[in-house]
Amino acid sequence: MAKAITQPVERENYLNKEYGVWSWLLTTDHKRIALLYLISITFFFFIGGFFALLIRLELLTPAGDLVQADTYNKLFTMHGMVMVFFFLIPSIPAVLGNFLVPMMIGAKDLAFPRINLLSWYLYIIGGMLMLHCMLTGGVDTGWTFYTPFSTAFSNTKVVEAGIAIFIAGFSSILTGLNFVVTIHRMRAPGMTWSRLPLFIWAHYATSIIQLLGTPVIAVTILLVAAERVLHLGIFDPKLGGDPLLFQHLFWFYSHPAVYIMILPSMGVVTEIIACFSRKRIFGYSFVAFSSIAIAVFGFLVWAHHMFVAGISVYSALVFSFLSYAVALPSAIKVFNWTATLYKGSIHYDAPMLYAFGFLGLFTVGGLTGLFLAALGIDVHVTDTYFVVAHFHYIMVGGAVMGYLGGMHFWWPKISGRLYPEGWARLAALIVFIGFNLTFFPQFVLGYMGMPRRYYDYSHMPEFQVLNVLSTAGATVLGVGYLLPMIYFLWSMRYGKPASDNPWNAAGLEWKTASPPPTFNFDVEPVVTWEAYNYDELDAPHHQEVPVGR
Amino acid sequence: MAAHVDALFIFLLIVTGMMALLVFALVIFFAARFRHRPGVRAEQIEGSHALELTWSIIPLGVFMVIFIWGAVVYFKERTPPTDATEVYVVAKQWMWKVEHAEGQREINELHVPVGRDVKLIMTSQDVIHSFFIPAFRIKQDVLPGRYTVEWFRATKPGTYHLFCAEYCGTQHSGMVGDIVVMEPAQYEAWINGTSTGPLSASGEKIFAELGCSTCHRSDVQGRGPNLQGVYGRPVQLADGRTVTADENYLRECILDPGSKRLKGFQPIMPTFQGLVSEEQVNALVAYIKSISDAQPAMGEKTSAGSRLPQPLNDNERANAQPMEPGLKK
Amino acid sequence: MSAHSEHAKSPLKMYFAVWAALLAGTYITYKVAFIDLGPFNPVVALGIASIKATLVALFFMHVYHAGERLTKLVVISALFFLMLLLGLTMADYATRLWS
Amino acid sequence: MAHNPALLHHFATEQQQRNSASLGMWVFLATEVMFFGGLFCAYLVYRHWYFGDFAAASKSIDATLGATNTAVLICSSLTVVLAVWAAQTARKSLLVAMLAVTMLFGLAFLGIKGKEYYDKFEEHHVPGASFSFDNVEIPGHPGEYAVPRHAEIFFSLYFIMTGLHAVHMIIGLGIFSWLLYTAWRGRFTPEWHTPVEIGGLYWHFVDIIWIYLFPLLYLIDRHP
Repeated sequence: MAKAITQPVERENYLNKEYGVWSWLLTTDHKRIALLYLISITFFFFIGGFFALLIRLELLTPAGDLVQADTYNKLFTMHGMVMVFFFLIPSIPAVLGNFLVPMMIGAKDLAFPRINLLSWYLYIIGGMLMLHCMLTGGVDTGWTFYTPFSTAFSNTKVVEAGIAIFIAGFSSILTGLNFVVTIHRMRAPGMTWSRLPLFIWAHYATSIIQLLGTPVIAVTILLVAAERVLHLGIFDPKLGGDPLLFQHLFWFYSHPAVYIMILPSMGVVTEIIACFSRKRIFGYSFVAFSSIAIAVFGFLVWAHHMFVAGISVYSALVFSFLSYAVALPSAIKVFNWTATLYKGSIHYDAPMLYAFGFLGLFTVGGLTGLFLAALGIDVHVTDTYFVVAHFHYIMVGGAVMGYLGGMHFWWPKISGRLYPEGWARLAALIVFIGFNLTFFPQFVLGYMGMPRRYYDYSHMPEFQVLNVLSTAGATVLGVGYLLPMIYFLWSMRYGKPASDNPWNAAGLEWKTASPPPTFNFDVEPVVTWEAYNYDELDAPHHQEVPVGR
Repeated sequence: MAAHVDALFIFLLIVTGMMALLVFALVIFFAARFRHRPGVRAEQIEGSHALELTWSIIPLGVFMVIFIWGAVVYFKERTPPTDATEVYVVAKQWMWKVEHAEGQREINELHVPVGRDVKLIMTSQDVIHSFFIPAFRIKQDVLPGRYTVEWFRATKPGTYHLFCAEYCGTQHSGMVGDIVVMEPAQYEAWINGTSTGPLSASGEKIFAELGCSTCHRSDVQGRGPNLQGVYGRPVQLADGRTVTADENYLRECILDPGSKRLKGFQPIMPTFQGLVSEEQVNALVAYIKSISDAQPAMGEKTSAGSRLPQPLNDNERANAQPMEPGLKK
Repeated sequence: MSAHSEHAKSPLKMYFAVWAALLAGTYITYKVAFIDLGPFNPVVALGIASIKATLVALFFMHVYHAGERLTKLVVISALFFLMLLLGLTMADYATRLWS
Repeated sequence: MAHNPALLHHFATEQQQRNSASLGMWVFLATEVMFFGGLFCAYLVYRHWYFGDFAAASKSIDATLGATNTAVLICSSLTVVLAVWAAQTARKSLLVAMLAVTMLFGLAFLGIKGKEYYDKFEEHHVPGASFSFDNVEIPGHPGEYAVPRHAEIFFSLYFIMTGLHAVHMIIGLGIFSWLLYTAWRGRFTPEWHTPVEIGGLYWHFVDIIWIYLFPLLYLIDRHP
């Protein structure tokens, strides 16, 4: 359905306005910063993915034969840290959010462009420190940094990794701060809260979590570093300190952090489903408020990671109950997306395939969350491969599917070129199959009792068949992730030029040029229509009226 | 216990399976039925409050059933029967050290008889570990500096996996072992063949060696409280609070005497932090528990070959009331 | 013109009054700490601290005169999430059987 | 209204720019609340567990120095608010003077703090290998002695909480040096003095944190 156009003369846009390294490294243009983020998170994604492949290869056989125990421990630790802090958390907000939030609300830029650039530099400093840490020995505490192992027993580079995450956390806070202020202060005339695309609502909710959760893990990491370096004992059981206090503080951020990853992805999928069903989203206000509800309730459930850690039975009950409260808004979203398809006019372009994949995988991930929130079952399956499978269904099946769907959907806007549709559909299929092959067997492994973070399972060789399946799936998944990178790069040079609105989609970002000019709109747009006005767009004699051109 | 967990698990599989199938079927049906056809436009639907309420309230109801069921199972998992056989577990990088009340010590193995409730009283010497027996569907983190407890009742003889489920360093995946469940007669033979005297007896010896008995006298109220019958009772602390004298309380009183001192006693006890090993603390706790009368169903234990001391007679019981206020020396 | 034209009269008097109140609060906190009020010592100390903090926020940080509710909303939500962190964590510590 | 060179290109009006900056600072302060919130949470847990030891350790700190420092910070808050008023009403020399006085108060605070730290160092109350807190009686419980290990937790919290607060003070001094320079160059006008306002917000916030730290750390159980 994507329409290509031939343009003899290239207009001035954000990509060709200036050339040279400094025009990128000193840019304050949110679109260029988004591309800087795109390059850097892709780099970290493939580093994290490489670690994942090594982990899966090690688990092909029960014996620990590929790498040594310490190496394996570092591999899963750094896989987790890189993927969580340097890929998933910045992924959609810092790339697609950075690119689209100002355009979708009709602003020229984010409220604080220089702070936006600063947050990329902080990310890079944190990332370089992480890289240095990995190259000079790495860290083996698990991404969770549990004390007293991290403070008193691990002899790896805990402090360096902690500082790297601390700095990256600042970058995340500043991104969230920029979004909140931008969404409050920079909306174009007529862009009321009820006309905002749901992508914006999702990013607003995400920013709340980034702002209020991240500082807590920042100070927690500082406390771990202080205990390790300065011997200021806060969690030290030798002094009478409580290691569980660390877990409380850690999960106060790290549970909501899951919603930092999944909420923007939900926003992307909402846009895609609306566009490719040619419909207004079913229950707009319910979808919008469920984002906020997820952000708030997300802060009430953290101790469900600690049901067997030694917390009181009563508080376990409270946290289990509240965990079901946060499951509800997610369920409401799934039902509303499904209802949106009803009586639509559904197109099967690659972004929509990713959205379908998201729906399926997120549903499985969410429903297995019900198992984990049920206290009696959690005792058995926590810290096993059941949990590993569950959170990969949410973070990879959910967040990464949404991220890739969004990259395809907005690629014509970002690059001004069309990606090859056939290859893209193939890649979506490969990712979906590879993902399920990798992670579905892990649910079974988990219920059978295979603990996570084991590099050697020669004591229980009966687990091998499922592990082999999982490793095979990881290989397929790896191919599925390489493909888009290759054809996106290819399309930058050889792709057909994209029209301003190749999908005939609603939303202000499609009413400006592809790629957009530096200040997004030539004149400030005035919004006079509701979000997702596909009825008007598909009217027989609809003429696209450029606003802000 | 495994049966309870599995029943809930199967219920959840059915319920969530139905939810998932419903969503998948609808998505696939809509995607096929309403695929784009030239000339056919989508029908705009604003939403429906009735539908939103329906698909909020029905899942919420289902969630509450799951929550309550899960909570009930959890309560069972977390409440050891009072007459359970007690086994002390000390975790360290990277092994499990097990001490039976009868005095046997094992490493990375735990022998238990079939059909008897077994309560594990666990602590760690270094980092956090987690005692996980998949076949019994139980798991509990083992923390440094305090006790955590879990229990099970094996129903079928055999050998089962024991895993450490909380990442604990280099050889985390080597911290595995076996739970050997034996027929009662076999177990009897095993325990008698390897016994070195009950744990409480070695506790008694340590109690004497460390000089505890000079203040904590068993006949009269000494400078420290008489410990006969303390275990399992609510005791009043110097700061006015009342706590139950459970294993963790006894442990804290040995390692940290100042923090939860009994009402009516001077703060004169030195700390034993660093002077006694985890195993010695366990033995002391086992000894103090053995001189308490809060050990119901003693008969079952004796029949199982336990050599725990007999319950106190009435005369001793009269002396064993140290927790009342105003009994200052 | 300036957004502050609403304060037509000089706010100096108010600033000095708040300053005096803050200093008085500090003095009282310091003195009361040496009097035995039983369980009320921390209550009084934190109560005065909260009054002082509120005075600073309302008058020195101009929350009281903020033109829109948004500033108040930010303050209230920060305090709300802080209470969540403290409250739910303490819910665990207060109900642990062994303490 | 004449076009102000300070109006950035992506804002439509000065009002929008000013409101954005102020909202940005408020949102940042909300994150700061949570940052210190993690520390308050740790403090609350251990104070609940080890009240007597915390009281004894708290008593070893000089409360008079703490109270003096509170007064110093309150005075600095007054001078900040006067500086903002001076900027609003185009009183350049008053603005410069008030910013300078604020910085002097800030330095005085850090000086007193340094004296306190030095005392703690002399008394071996700095956690670590040379920490010692033996035979210190728990206030109100004669003959009872604080557990040194638990006192060590108190001093760990004391140093981290006051230390991070001092770091915030130092950052504040950095911001105020820039404000002072810019004010001296006469850049602030009644129409545009947003940096003074939001710098002031930051300074007041650091003051508020101290208003809580003072009773929590210095005055746990002082009465005889």
